Order: sequence, then C-alpha cells, then structure tokens
Amino acid sequence: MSAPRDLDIYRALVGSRIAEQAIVDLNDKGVLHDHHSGLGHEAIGVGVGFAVRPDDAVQASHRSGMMLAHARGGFPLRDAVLSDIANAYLQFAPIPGRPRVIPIVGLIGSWVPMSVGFAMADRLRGKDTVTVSFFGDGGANEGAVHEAMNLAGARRLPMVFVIENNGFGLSMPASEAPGADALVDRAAGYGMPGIVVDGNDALAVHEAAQRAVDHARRGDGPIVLEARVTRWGAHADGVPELRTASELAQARERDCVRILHEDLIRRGVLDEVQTGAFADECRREVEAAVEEGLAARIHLPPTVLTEADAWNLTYAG
Amino acid sequence: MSAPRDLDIYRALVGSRIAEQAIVDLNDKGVLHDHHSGLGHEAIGVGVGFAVRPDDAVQASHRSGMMLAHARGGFPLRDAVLSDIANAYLQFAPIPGRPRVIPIVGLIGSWVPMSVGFAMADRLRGKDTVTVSFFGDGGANEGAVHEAMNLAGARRLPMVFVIENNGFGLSMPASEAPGADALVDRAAGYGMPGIVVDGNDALAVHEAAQRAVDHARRGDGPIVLEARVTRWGAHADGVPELRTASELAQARERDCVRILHEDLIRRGVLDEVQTGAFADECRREVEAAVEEGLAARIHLPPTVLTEADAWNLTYAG
Amino acid sequence: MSKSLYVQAINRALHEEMDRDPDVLCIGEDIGPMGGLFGATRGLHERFGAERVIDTPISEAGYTGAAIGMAMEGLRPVVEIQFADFVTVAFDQLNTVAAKMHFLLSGLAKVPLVVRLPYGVNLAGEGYMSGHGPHHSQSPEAWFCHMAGMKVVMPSGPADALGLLKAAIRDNSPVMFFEQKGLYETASEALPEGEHVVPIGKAAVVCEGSDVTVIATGATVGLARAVAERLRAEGVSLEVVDPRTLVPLDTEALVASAIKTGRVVITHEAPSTGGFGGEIAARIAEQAFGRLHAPIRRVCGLDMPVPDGKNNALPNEERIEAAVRNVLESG
Amino acid sequence: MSKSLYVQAINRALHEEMDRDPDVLCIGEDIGPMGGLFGATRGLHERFGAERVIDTPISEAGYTGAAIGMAMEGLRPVVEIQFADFVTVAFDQLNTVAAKMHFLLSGLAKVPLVVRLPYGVNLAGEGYMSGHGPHHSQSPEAWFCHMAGMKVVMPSGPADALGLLKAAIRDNSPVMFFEQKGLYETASEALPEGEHVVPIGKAAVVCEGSDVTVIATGATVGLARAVAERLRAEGVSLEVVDPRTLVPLDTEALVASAIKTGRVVITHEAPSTGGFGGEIAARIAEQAFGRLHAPIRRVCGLDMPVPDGKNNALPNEERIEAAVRNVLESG
Ligand SMILES: Cc1ncc(C[n+]2csc(CCOP(=O)(O)OP(=O)(O)O)c2C)c(N)n1
Ligand SMILES: Cc1ncc(C[n+]2csc(CCOP(=O)(O)OP(=O)(O)O)c2C)c(N)n1
Ligand SMILES: [Mg+2]
Ligand SMILES: [Mg+2]
Repeated sequence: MSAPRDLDIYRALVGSRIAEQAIVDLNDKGVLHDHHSGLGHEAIGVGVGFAVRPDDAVQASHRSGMMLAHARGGFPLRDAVLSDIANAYLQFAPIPGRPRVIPIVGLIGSWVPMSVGFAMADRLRGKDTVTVSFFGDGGANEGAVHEAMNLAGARRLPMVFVIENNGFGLSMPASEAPGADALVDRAAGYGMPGIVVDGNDALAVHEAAQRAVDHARRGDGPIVLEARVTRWGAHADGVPELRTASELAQARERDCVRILHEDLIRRGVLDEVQTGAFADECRREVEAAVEEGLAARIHLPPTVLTEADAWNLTYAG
Repeated sequence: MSAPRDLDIYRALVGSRIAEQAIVDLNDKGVLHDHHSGLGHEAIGVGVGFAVRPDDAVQASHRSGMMLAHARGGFPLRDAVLSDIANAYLQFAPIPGRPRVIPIVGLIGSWVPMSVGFAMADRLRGKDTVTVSFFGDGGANEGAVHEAMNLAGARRLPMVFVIENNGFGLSMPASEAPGADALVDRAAGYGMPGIVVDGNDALAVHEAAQRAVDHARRGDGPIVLEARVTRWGAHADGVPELRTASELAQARERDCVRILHEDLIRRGVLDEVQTGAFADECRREVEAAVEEGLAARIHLPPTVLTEADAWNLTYAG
Repeated sequence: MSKSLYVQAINRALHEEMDRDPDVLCIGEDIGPMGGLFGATRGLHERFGAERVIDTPISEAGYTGAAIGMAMEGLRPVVEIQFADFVTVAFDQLNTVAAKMHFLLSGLAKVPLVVRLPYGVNLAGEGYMSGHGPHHSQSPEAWFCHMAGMKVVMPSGPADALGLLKAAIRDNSPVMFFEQKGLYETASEALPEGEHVVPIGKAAVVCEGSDVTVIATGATVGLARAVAERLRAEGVSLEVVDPRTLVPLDTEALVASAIKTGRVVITHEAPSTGGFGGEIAARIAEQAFGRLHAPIRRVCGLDMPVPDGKNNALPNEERIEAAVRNVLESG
Repeated sequence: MSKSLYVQAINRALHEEMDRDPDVLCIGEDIGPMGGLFGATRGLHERFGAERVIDTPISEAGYTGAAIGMAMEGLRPVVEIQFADFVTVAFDQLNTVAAKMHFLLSGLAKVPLVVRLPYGVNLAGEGYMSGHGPHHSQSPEAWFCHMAGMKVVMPSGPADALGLLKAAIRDNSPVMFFEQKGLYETASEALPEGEHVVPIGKAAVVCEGSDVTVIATGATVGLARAVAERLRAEGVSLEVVDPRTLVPLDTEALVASAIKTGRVVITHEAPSTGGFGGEIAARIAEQAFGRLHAPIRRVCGLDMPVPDGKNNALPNEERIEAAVRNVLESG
C-alpha cells in the first residue's frame, strides 16, 4: 500500500475519531440525544470508504454513517459534525454532487433489501458500479437480511455485505445470538466467499475491502466482509451499559487510531510533529463546526401543519 | 439395519405411494382439488417418520404430510386417504392419542418459527423430546426460516430441520433461487452440522434421520438434514408444468419404491410374492378408503353464520 | 369490439407500460416463463426478457425491498405478491421503507412502486374458492389505507383495471393495487382501444339512482349491480358508487351521492371491524350529518378468517338486498 | 398509598403473573439483565431466570413465532416488541399463525399469547420524543383491530395497565397489548393493593359529564381529562370515555354515552384515515342515529409519518378543545 494513501487514511481516521468524540461529548452533556457512538468503529467506515468509487452505492449503518461519509470525501469534518447536530439523516441522504449514498431506516436489518435493488438497478442500466451494504452482528439475525443476501447470491449481484461485528446487539452478546462462531460462515450458504478482518486495523480493513470491491466489480458476484471490533461504550446515548469497568477497559484495548499511528511511525510515514498537526487541524475544524452547529441549531418552532401539508410531505405525487 | 424394520419401511413406502397416487388421480379427474403431489417424495416422510418417537413433535410440509403421518403410525392408510379427501388439515392437526404433530399454515416458511417454540416449551418442561420441522428448498429462502434456524442455533435446541430439496419452488428452479449449491451449507452459518442424503433412498434417509434425531436428543443442538429428490409432476393440481416430457421422464428416473424393492429383493428380505401381497393389501385399503371418503364427503351445506358464531370459531375465549 | 377478461386487462396494462417506458419492470414469484400463477404476466418474459421480468426466490420481503431500492433509483417496478395474503411477509418493507422514504428524505427520494395484490375469493362462484382457505382468500386493503404514504387502488372491472394500473405505474408514490382474483376469469368487458388511463382518486358512479346509495369495491360492485337490477323491477332505484381508489378517497363524490339519496349501504369483502367501510361511513356520517334518512349499514365479511364452503361469511346479493331494504324501511 | 408509574404497573403485573403461574414467561430483546429498554421487565431475570425471561437475537418474526408455538403448547408467553413500530417485522406471524390457529384447527389449538407493544410519543412533553423519529413513534393498533382472532387492549393509566395486563395473560386468545410509552414515566397513580384484574372488553367512564362525550385512548385520555377540567370552569360538562379494549369493543357503553350527551369527539394518536376512530364513529353514527345533535368529530394524528418537533401532527389539548367547541356550536 502506498504511503500517501496510508496517510490519507490516517487523517480521515483521526478526523473521524475527533468528530465522533465531539458528538459523544455533546450527548453526554445532554445537548444532543440518541447518538449511537461509533468510537472504536472508525477503521471500518474509513477503510471501506477509501475502497469505493464515488459512483458506487454505499449504505452505511446507524453507527458508521459519519465515518463513511467523511472517508468518501462527501462530508468534510464540518459537514459531518453539522449533520449530526442538525439533521442526522443527512449522512444517509442521496445528495446530488456527493458520493452515492443509499439511505437507511430506523429498523435494524430492514434497510438491507433496498441495497439489493440499487445493485439490480445499476446492472439493468449497464453500470460497472458496486453496491455496499453495512449492518451489524445484531442485524444479521433479521430475516430481511437473509432474504437480501440470498437474492444477491441468486442473481450474483456486484455487492459487498459489510458486517460490523462489534460483539453486541444492544445488550445481546453476539456470542449468544447467532449459533455460529463467525458471521462470515453465513456467506457459503448464499454461495458467496467471505473475508474476516480485524476491524481495528484500518489498513487491513481497507485492503480487504478493496479485495471485496474488486471481486464484486469483476463480476464474481457478491461477497461478505466481516469486520470485528468492540463496542467502546453503551449501545446508544440514554441506554445503560451492563459491562463492568474492567470489561469496558478491555473492550477499548485495541484502538484503531493508535494502531495505525504506531504503524505509520514505525514505517516512517508519519512523525510526531505531523501527528500533532493533523490532530490540531481536525480538532479546530470540529470545534468550529460544533460552535456553528449549536448556534444555528434549528429548534423547530411550534408549527401548524394542515392536511395538505401532511399530504405533500408524505407523497411524491 | 434390521430386516424386519426394513420391511416395515418398505410397507409404509408402498402404502404411501399407493395412497398418494390415488389422491393425485382424484385431482386429475377433478374430484379433488389443489393437492400438492408427494409422488417421488415418499422416502423422506417415511424415513424420518420411522426415526422419531410418538412424543417427538414433528411438523410436516404441505407435500409430505400424509406420508409422515402414515409412517409414524398415526394414520393408517384409510385415515391418510380420508384426511386428504375430507379435511386435509387433519394431517397437520394435534389429535389426542396420535403422535405429536405441529400444524403448518398456508404461507411457505411461516410455519417454521412455531416449531422452535415447541422445542423451547419441551425443554422448559424438561422433556427429552426432539422437534422436527420440514420445509422445502423454496421455503428456505424465507426470512422466517432464517430467524427460526438462527434462534434454534443460538439456544442449541434439540431440533432437526428437514429440507426437502426437490429442485423447485413452484416454477423457480432451486439452482436459480439460493446462491449456494447446497442448502445444507446454510447449517454452518447457524453453528449446526448438516447431512445431505439421497431422498430417493428410504433406508439412507432413515439412517441419516436417525443420526440427526440422536444428535439432537443427545443435547448436541440442532442439525440440518437436506434430502434431495425430484418433483415428479406439476407443483400442484391446477398449476401448469413447464418441464418438457423428457425432463419429466428424467425427473422420475429414480424411484424410491423401486430402489428399496430391488435392494430388499437382492438382500433376500423380500420376495415377489410378498411384494404382490403388500401392494394388493395397500391397494385394497386405499380403494376402500376412497370409496368411503367420497360417499361420506361433506359438501358443506349453505350455512348461516352469525356474528356470535364467527367470534366463537375465531377466539378461544 | 371483443371483450377482455379482468386478467387480460391487467396483462395489457403491463405490456403497454413496459413498451412505453423502459424503466418499467416486473418482479415477483413465477411471473417469468410461467406468466404468473393467475396468468397476469403472460408473454412479458418472452417479450421483455429476464432482466425486466424478474423471477425471484420465495422471499416477499427481500424482493419487495429490492423493488423499493430500484424505485428509488428511478425505475418503476411492478411487484406481484402471488396472493395478497402473502403481503404480510413484506409488510415491514412497505411500512418502514416504501411508505416513509419520501417523508424521511424531505422529498430527496421518490418510490414509484406498484404492488399488485390478487385478493379475495370468487364471490359469484359455487362456494368460495373452495380449498384455498383462510390463507389464500383475504382482502387486506384496510391495513394499507392506514399506512400514510401509500395510495390504495381497487378496480372492480377490466376497463378500470387497465386504466388504473397504467395510472398507478406512472404515479410517483407507492401504490398498493388490489386485484380481485375472483374476477380474473369471470369479469369481462370491452376495453377502450387507444391509450386508457383512469385517474387515481376519482370515484365512479356505476349506475345512477335516487333511493339508496350502495358504495361497493371490487367484486361487491357486481353484487350491488345485480341487486340494483333486481330492485329496479320493484321501482326501487339504487345508485351504485365505486370509490375505485381508497387512498386518496374521493370523499366528495361519496358524500354527494349520500346526500342525494339520503340512504347509504357500504359493502366490501374484508371483515367489518376496522375495515375501510368504517372510515367511509364515518366520513359520510360527519359530512352528510342531518341529511340522511336512515343509519348507514355495512355489509362486509364477518370478523373471522375466510371459511371454505358456501355460507354468508362474505357479502352476497341477499345480504346486500336485505341491507337496502332495511335502510329503505327506517326513517 | 404511594403512587406507581405506568411502567411500574406493567412490571408488577408481570411479576405477579409469573409468580402465580409457572407457565407464564417473557420473551423479547434486551428484556433479561437489561430489564427491557424501558424497564418494564426489570427484576424478572434475576427472579425467574433465563429460561423464563428469554433474551433473543434481533429477529421479531422468529421469536414471536416461537412464542406462538410455546403458547400452543400451553405456556403463556408475553412477548415484548421493543418499539411497537417493529411489529411490522412479526406481522406475518401474527396474522398468519397466531390470529388464525384457533379457527384453522377448529379449536384444537389455543394461542394464549400476549404481545406487549410500547407505542406512541410523549404527548405531554416538550416536543415529541425528539430524535426518535418516524420509526419509533407509531401507534399501529388499528391494523390489529382488523385482524380477526386478535384482541386489542390499550390501557391509559397505571391501574388499568396492571389489571388489563393480568387479564390479557390469563386470556386464551392472543392479545395485542398497547402500552403508551410516553406514559411510562409520566403517568402515576395509586394501585389497588391486592389482586387487581380488569376485564377485557369493558370501557371506563373516566369522568362523567352531560354535554359532550370525548372518546379517548392511551395518552389522549389525559389530554381529554385536562380539557374537561378546563371547560368545567366555563360550565361545559365533558364525559370522557376510555374504551380500554378495542377488540372486543364495548360498543354499548360508547353508544350509551353518545346518546346521553348527543355530541361526540373521538381522539387517538394514530393517523386519522383508517384509524380505529373511524370504526367507533361508524358504530355510534349507526346505533345512535337520530340521537346526535352534531356530527362526530375526530381528533387524530395527521395522515403522515410522525414528525419530530413540536407541532400539531398529533392530538393536543388545543385541538381537542377546538373539536369540543365545534360540536357544541353545531346543531
Ligand atoms: C427491527 C428492529 N429491532 C430492534 C431494534 C432496536 N435496536 C436498535 S440498534 C439495536 C442493536 C443492533 O445491533 P447491531 O446490528 O449489531 O448493530 P450495533 O448497534 O451493534 O452497531 C437494536 C436491537 C431496531 N431498531 N429495529
Ligand atoms: C409466503 C408464501 N409465498 C408463496 C407461496 C406460494 N407457494 C406455495 S408452494 C410454493 C413453492 C414452495 O416450494 P418449496 O418450499 O421448495 O416446496 P415444494 O412445493 O417444492 O415441496 C409457493 C411459491 C406461499 N404459499 N407462501
Ligand atoms: Mg453489534
Ligand atoms: Mg421445492
């Protein structure tokens, strides 16, 4: 892998971490609500984000949306932070001029079949794009995900299913949820190959994602990428954490930012001065965005909606 | 395997074939309707039926219900035929005094989660029973089946999932439906072992089913049994067959009754006199049942239902 | 002009729309070489190929969800749910994704999806669709009338089936399109020759009358018409109105007829409690308050699964006629 | 006597019923050590163990289906669907299996299942449940009122929540039990000390009055009561009636109140079109025909996904008061 590319990945990773931490802090303070912290997950969104083209269709999860959007170049840190402060949905919205995004919905797993439709539409139109769909170990238990993967397998669609296995579906340990040890074992049942990768190793994720994307683009059909990480904190803001302090400390032991940092230092691709500069830069950008976002934050005013408004908001005509 | 047991299996197989053929003929003549012919499938229901205990809970498919009910000793040929003439649902109804049956419903796949509940209830009550659920290659595509198998795997329930792979889900060839070559490959994704067996070989099915049932009863968790057969005719009465005559002839090449017959003759367990006697016996039983059934056939008279009737039929109180 | 069956009208609409617009495609179970279990997609596979007439594994949630994705990408998928009963498997995709996407993304996404749903039983036949039973006979339209974001269409005859399906395919919102499968091979009618598009949201006065308004959908329209003909001999004049579209409902037309006759009977195949007849009755009772001479009566399915056999669990001519006589007698 | 929160009443009912009957068990997501996302199952896991308080993978169809199987075997499972919105995933299991099994097997099987559904938003709060959005705020009871075989229960306060949940668990038919989650931590009431079972199928007159009947469910009962108190000062007397059970509906009690006051307002959180308010209005308009002084008005959710923020998309006191004034003015 090329050094400049690795450095770009590092910068995106650091930026994601700092933005993510800022949002978590705002939730802790009660300024924002309901965030599903992606701390510890950053290498997945960033690693995959660097492996796809802007015209590939990517569906992020509720946890990795901001990282992916940022890594793909769609959201500078400012926008990433603003999207979380003002309109969380923007991370998942198809916005003209930005890399192609497939939205998600509030029901775990229910969003995955949609992505199969994007892949089918692209093939029908003769595009050489790849469609990527993210979901968690918990989501993999849902029937809609099964049907989606099965359909992709049956039609040999150019798709990558990224399973973010963070060991938990809310309070349910992954070890108790699916019978199998490895979610990647599902792949064979749909006639796909699968790759497992250490989701704390951004370069490994990126390399594996590139292999998966290439596989799909080459016409070899769908493929599964299982990235293993740990969830650093509670499921979401407002949801209690059941793990003990020492379990939590253990969960945070492997840190994707530190791992990549040490690697780049060792390889001489990065030095401490540059490290500091990156961090300062990102921090400034994030702080400014937080300030801007909070100031401009739209407190929806009491609004009178008519039946006609309801119709127009709900129907496309 | 013991010769007397093999002979019992043969007798049940021949009886099932003759009963099945009688029902198919009545459908062809327009006397009955909507039968899903199980011709060619008999060895699966019979082989599994001989591997379970009466107190095990078994859920048959829309295709193998009659064979299973007969093989388990629940339905003598007379009842098997009557059940198809008068009240098809009887094959799937839990009738006191008969081996334990889990009902099915008219939606493919939707019946499978119910069976998981039976296994959970039995475990909760400390029983050493096994729960068996049948579904087809088509049904395996449904999300409900995924969720059911996943739940069984997660809780390591004593279950056997029998996939009757007859190569078709209505008009959809199994080869085009799931991405994988073998449905048994699904098992690993739920942390279960799986067995594939030639569904035309009744003794092989029985032996494999016994292994599967023993595995589950031993406490080793759920297991998949994929039995491969071919569908001899159209999906169901009234549904057109798209295969050519030569494809159909090929589909009927391997005949479970003939295979077992030749085997037993070769091994000297059966002779041609006995063969003829079995067939005559079964045919007489079936013919009498058909006659009885048609004579007694309940033409539901015009009925006036009140709102109170509707309530009482629909609610248990 | 030769007559066409209801199922042929559906088939013609699909042919014409797929011809007209390369973005239109069909997806579902057994709709390809088999032409659909009821024959509605016959000939499409041969003409438009497997990429636009897509046979799928048995996985209603999966392929409905995929169709939603395709629709968001600007295609116009027409999903066939083999029996309307099976839509329960895809229910989440419809409520969670299809119905809400336009709202969720503030209009950045449209879902021009049509879901074709063969529903109900042969109300005019000997017995119902005997043997098809409670899982192949339901009329689940009311659930989707209570799913903001969905339009709901229900043609009662071949010409409307043709014209409304074409309108549904051209609509930019998801449309649940309920085809009364008992009519497929029994309802026939001469179809307009050229382009025939029936606007969504407009009721039809099936026959004019002055004494009682009968509001009917799907196969109950035929029953109501038969009752109207029979009662005409007695000098009783029924106005039969078919809403055709349930969402958006042409409330104005229904209320106008109710005020004109002053007496209303509503009939549909779905069970009474929570059925869409309640919504129609509530709107008329509200908007025609003080203008009715009798209480509004509903003739619907009994509140139970659809039983086999010949019985009164579903609407029939006798039950509709009795309700008509009842509203004539009161007030 | 100290007061209990709505969520504590639910919790007490579960404790008491699991204590009373070893066949009662709970199953759902995060209901074990976590005690449920809203705390309704707190303490059960510690007390009754993992075999009777069953945490499951995220698979609403799978575990609801399994619960149906357990119920058929004579157990009495109480399913928690984490948010009522997610019931769409299990919709097929409920309609195809649970609701029909008794009918399908001519009574050979019973399905004594309870499905607990935390629904709706905090109507009294600052904004709605801001950020929970359109997929975590719905009130889907009407779908199940149109699913023959299902009973539908909807308590509006702690005491009813306790007594109705106990009745639901003892019932031999499947019961959809709608818990208004905005009330969990806001509604409090002293609970009866001993055994408290509220029969399914009986409406409650929340406060008596003579001028207008307001029929309200769940959190709209509180809104109606507040309006009643405010208008009492003006000499306007509201009768607030809470059906408590939607199926079977206590039509008699609702009609009696409607006839007594002659004026009716119906309010619920779910969208208006196809909502159960239509069914109630239709029944009253039919059975109290000629006895009402004004058209029945409905104050419901607008026909759209539940939006974030403070707005009038859901019922509020102002909208209910306006409807009351409207029916007082007409006729
Ligand atoms: C259908 C559905 N069921 C349950 C939930 C509640 N819920 C939200 S996130 C979550 C856990 C998801 O786990 P996973 O897919 O592993 O993603 P993670 O949150 O661990 O990243 C659950 C149960 C939901 N949103 N949708
Ligand atoms: C949910 C649902 N979808 C579709 C159908 C229509 N249908 C009935 S049987 C069948 C094929 C089933 O195939 P498989 O499971 O392989 O069983 P087989 O009939 O081949 O024995 C289909 C599609 C149905 N009954 N239920
Ligand atoms: Mg997870
Ligand atoms: Mg098959």
